[in-house]
Amino acid sequence: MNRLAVELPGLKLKNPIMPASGCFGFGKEYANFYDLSVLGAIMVKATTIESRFGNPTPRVAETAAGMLNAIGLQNPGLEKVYSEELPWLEQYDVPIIANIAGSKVEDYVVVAEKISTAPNVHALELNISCPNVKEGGIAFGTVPETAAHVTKEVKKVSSVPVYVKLSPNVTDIVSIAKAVEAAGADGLTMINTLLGMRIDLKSRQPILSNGMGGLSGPAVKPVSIRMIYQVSQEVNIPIIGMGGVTKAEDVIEYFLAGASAVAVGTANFVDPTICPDIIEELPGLLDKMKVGHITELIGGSWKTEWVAQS
Amino acid sequence: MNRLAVELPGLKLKNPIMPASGCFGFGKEYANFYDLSVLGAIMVKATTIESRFGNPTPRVAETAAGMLNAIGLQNPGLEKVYSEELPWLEQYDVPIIANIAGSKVEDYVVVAEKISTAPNVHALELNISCPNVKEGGIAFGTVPETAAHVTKEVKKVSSVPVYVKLSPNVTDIVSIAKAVEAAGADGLTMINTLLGMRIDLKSRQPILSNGMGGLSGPAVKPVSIRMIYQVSQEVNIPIIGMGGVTKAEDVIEYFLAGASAVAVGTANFVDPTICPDIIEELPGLLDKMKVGHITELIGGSWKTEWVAQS
Amino acid sequence: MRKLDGVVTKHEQIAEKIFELTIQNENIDASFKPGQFLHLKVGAGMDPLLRRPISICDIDEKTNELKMIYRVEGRGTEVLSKTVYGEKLNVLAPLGNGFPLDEAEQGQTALLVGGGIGVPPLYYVSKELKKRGVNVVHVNGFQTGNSVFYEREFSELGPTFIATVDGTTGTKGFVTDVIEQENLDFDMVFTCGPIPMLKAIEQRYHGKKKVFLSLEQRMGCGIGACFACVCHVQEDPAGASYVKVCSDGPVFPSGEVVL
Amino acid sequence: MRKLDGVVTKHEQIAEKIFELTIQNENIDASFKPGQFLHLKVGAGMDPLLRRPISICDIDEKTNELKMIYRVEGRGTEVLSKTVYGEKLNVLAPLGNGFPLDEAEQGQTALLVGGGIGVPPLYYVSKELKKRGVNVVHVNGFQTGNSVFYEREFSELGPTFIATVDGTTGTKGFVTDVIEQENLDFDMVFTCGPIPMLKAIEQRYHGKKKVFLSLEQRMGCGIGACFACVCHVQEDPAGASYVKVCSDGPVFPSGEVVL
Ligand SMILES: Cc1cc2nc3c(=O)[nH]c(=O)nc-3n(C[C@H](O)[C@H](O)[C@H](O)COP(=O)(O)OP(=O)(O)OC[C@H]3O[C@@H](n4cnc5c(N)ncnc54)[C@H](O)[C@@H]3O)c2cc1C
Ligand SMILES: Cc1cc2nc3c(=O)[nH]c(=O)nc-3n(C[C@H](O)[C@H](O)[C@H](O)COP(=O)(O)OP(=O)(O)OC[C@H]3O[C@@H](n4cnc5c(N)ncnc54)[C@H](O)[C@@H]3O)c2cc1C
Ligand SMILES: Cc1cc2nc3c(=O)[nH]c(=O)nc-3n(C[C@H](O)[C@H](O)[C@H](O)COP(=O)(O)O)c2cc1C
Ligand SMILES: Cc1cc2nc3c(=O)[nH]c(=O)nc-3n(C[C@H](O)[C@H](O)[C@H](O)COP(=O)(O)O)c2cc1C
Ligand code: FES
Ligand code: FES
Repeated sequence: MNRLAVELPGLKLKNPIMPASGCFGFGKEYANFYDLSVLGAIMVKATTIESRFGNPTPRVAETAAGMLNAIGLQNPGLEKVYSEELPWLEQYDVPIIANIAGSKVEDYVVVAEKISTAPNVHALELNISCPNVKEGGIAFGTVPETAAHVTKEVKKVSSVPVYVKLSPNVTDIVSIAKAVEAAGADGLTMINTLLGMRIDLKSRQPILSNGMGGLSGPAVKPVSIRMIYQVSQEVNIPIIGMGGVTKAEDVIEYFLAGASAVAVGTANFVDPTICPDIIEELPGLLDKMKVGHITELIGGSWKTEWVAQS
Repeated sequence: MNRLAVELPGLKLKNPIMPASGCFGFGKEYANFYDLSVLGAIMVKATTIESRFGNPTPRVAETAAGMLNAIGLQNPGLEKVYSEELPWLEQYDVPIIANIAGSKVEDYVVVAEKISTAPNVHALELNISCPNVKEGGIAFGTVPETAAHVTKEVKKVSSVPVYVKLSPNVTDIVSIAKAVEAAGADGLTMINTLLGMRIDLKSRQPILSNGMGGLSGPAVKPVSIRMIYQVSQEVNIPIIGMGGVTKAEDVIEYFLAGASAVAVGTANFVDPTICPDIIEELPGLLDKMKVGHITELIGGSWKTEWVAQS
Repeated sequence: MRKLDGVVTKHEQIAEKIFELTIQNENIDASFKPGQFLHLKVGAGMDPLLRRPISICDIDEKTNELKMIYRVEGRGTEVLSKTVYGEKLNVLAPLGNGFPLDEAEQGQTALLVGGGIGVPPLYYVSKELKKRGVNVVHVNGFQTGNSVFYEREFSELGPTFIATVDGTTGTKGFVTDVIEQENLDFDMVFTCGPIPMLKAIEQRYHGKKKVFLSLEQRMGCGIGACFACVCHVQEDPAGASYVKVCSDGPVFPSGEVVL
Repeated sequence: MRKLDGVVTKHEQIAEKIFELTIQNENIDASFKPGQFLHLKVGAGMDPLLRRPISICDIDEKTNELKMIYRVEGRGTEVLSKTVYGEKLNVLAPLGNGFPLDEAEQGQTALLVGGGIGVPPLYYVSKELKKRGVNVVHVNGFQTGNSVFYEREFSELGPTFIATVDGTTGTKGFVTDVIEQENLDFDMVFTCGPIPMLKAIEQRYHGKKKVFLSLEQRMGCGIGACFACVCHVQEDPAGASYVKVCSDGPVFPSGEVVL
């Protein structure tokens, strides 16, 4: 029995660990450190119709136990991703989750229709929550109706299941989650980054040339855990959790909150082998917790079956 | 010239540093460490009509560069605060900002009317953003209309200027800020805590007995800086900034973002003399930045007068 | 109650996951009482953020040294265990009220009951009682033999019994089993350890003997300002009355606090 | 490109705020090239979170040691400066492409121009060029005399000129002033330092000499995955074309990157 195997719409994962979108490029760099086939899946960098340079630099700034980024969806564009990046990844036995972005609904539809036909793309991740682009991005993700609308349109054309990536920068995350579920989303991924800023004392200007940026890393984990705890009790589609994961214990915390798989973002920059390291540590941790299969932990903090032995 | 003096509605501050509400009790404990008269002001613990025990323990949990709390507005109630706690503070030459809370609008009105007559209370801080109570609290702070309503009612009865404390757990902080400004708020304090959660691997339950709690400390600073940057450009009332301040540099960052004074919360727990330490460091930092008076820095990141020399 | 930097003069592992750590500072002296604790900053940065409460295990007035014993539990104590000789540790100390040693008179017998990391403060209690001519009897409980510490040190002060849950050392079972089996006789109890142990002791001896319990509670400030560590009181178990473990405690007479 | 733990074998301050740090690991050898850098984890916890890029200043193949020189700027380098002998530092190394030493032929003269903390990598460049029979001339610029370092070390390899902004040591002014005043003659330039300096050098010598510039940029991953460190290219200055300083650089020929 593989105690770490998880099955989600479109995804048979040998383990529930995957790099988060934008924190792993299209995998090439990390392939220098380990065999990408050990991963549960890979969430590749956001793809837009046209290639994008993104925002001016500086694009990253450090914060206490976190970082801000304002990359601005830099990517080589749909054609190149489809004809070069994704085929390169076919050498690995690992399902790809394609993160797609745009500035209007039609952009999402165009990218979704094409990219979902790539043989190794097993699911889409609708990025309606990127805080780093002027148009679209986060705007779609903060209003239930628009979030539902883009979900519905993408569902119509996608050949693979569609996961919607939620923004934490909202008053009521549950209502957004329910709206995209009703619109046909097969799963949720949460959370994208929190909107933040740092100001440089010397220049007296924001450190990021874009002004604001997205906060990620360990600092945001409690916010993400809280949101997954809230949402997982109100929807019937699975959640891929992310935000500040740096160790196997964090993965378990996400499962207990209600996630069915976990993505690792910022921590890849700190430690390039973090994903395989976590995968290796998980079985020992399950032993310690006397858990047979990791899926038994999903929603464990609010499901009542289990009673702590003291 | 006192380079740190700041004047705000109701408040002549000898310096812009004050402990944040709930992180300093009513001052007694910290008076063992230093003379409270060195402080710019003191934001005392939230006061409700009746005494409250608050939530069951555990009430605090640590997070990466932050902490969660779910104290639940424990306080001895209006009468005792008015007749014992506030008079005790009169021995110090320091203005008090009374933080008031309730579960319905009338509660706020009752507390505001009475507490604002205490001789050393120079301003009120309307806590419409406490995430740790079932009724009222945060509910008031996430909808512009209700936030405006409670502000207006309190303004009617208060004998001192009213500052409204905003919740960061909202999609659009600017609209809330504008609503309370229009309702007559004399100033804003921001931010209260971000809603978060941690789950214990052994018990498989949230660490806080209350489930969720409020995230504070250095982890949240970038979110607060961003919100103050956004709000200060859209309102004409001053902002007292808070969230993760641990050093003089943070104070300057808050000023540059648009704050006119700064409160220190969680850091008091880590270092009981943090407030006087920061006050002492500030003049040297102003020298280094070639700034005469600290007020010159307010909004410096978005006002255009100053051009960095390189 | 002050903030001070203690220089590490000794740091060694004395049992499984158990470390003994000694710090020195000119302000450390006999004004640090048995049962009081330190609030200790671990590491230089903002992670871990909060201080950790650790009991005073012993004071050497002559050398201005303070000893503590701690178990590696989570991240904070893990980082602490890496501290080396000569490093500085920032502490708030002494905090809390300590055990009321004056309740024990010369010639009386005090029973000291410790459980796990509740054992360390009782060493200083025992030493001070002994000095005052009080007879001391110790019953210390641990999970297993590997985690037993200070058996010899306690024995030098008075009769010392060990209980381990798995029976690998001493009596198999709980401290209360030992007290009964050994038919111990005493005038008062000073105890520190996990809540179930404190409850058992309170149930058995409250009203019959003088009993003083030292509690643990998650803390923020450690000095009474944040209301993290409050407990209901038995007089008003569901009301707004409370005590704070950090500043009203950590030691309370039995019957006062809802455990 | 690997992740490895380097043991600190030497660490000392060599000028105001400037530290020289030597680490050892069996994988450190001649495959670490001049101009490449390390991405260094500072401290054990999550604060500071990101790695810091630091250039390779020298390699000792025989002892498997790597030397770096850094200036205390902010929190990360402040924490780094507290590292003691025997501690382990985790690094990703070697990263980036390094200077194209093959562009210099035996008997030619290479001008090495360093500014501030751009000086260290040029030491290793100079040593390697010298080995290959290339003549090396150094012009190093600093803010002030107190921050000057490695003057002797560079002098042992070839003529060495110092410029300080305030004139406290060497020529008062910028490195470009020195080059002109001294009427230096050379076949190519290898340079590393602040952007204004790189711009000045590119403007003066691009098209006339071979010029190679080493850039700095805020980094996330350091290995090409996060797109934090991209620059526009001169061929397409406003378009979507780019290079990454971490993996395509940090060294680029003049004329390639928009500075
Ligand atoms: C008054 C008092 C005296 C104590 N004396 C000792 C002693 O002498 N020796 C010893 O080994 N331990 C003692 N403890 C317990 C000790 O404080 C905890 O084991 C320690 O804080 C755990 O920190 P951590 O970072 O390893 O664990 P983590 O689980 O990572 O800590 C996370 C947070 O929870 C808090 N926490 C976790 N466990 C406890 C606990 N049992 N009590 C209070 N807070 C906790 C931590 O302080 C921290 O804020 C005492 C506790 C109190 C309240
Ligand atoms: C390829 C390369 C090689 C370098 N080699 C050296 C060297 O040999 N010696 C040396 O002293 N310095 C070198 N630097 C600069 C060094 O990386 C920064 O001084 C250092 O990161 C500052 O960290 P801090 O924590 O002290 O400052 P902080 O300001 O606290 O750092 C905050 C964040 O900004 C980043 N940052 C700040 N300044 C710089 C900078 N100038 N360049 C890149 N990132 C920065 C930090 O890495 C960190 O992520 C190099 C930079 C690069 C890109
Ligand atoms: C540098 C960087 C780039 C990112 N780019 C994307 C992106 O292209 N698409 C996306 O959906 N999320 C993107 N994210 C968000 C992450 O996928 C993830 O949701 C977030 O960082 C929280 O996880 P973490 O704390 O583990 O990093 C990016 C994050 C970072 C730090
Ligand atoms: C333990 C604790 C108790 C708090 N109690 C209150 C309160 O009673 N009223 C209130 O308005 N804010 C309260 N806050 C929020 C703080 O005043 C402050 O807004 C927040 O902690 C952010 O600042 P910091 O990061 O410096 O702590 C509390 C915060 C903490 C950590
Ligand atoms: S720990 Fe803050 S009141 Fe006790
Ligand atoms: S630092 Fe990540 S791509 Fe260069």
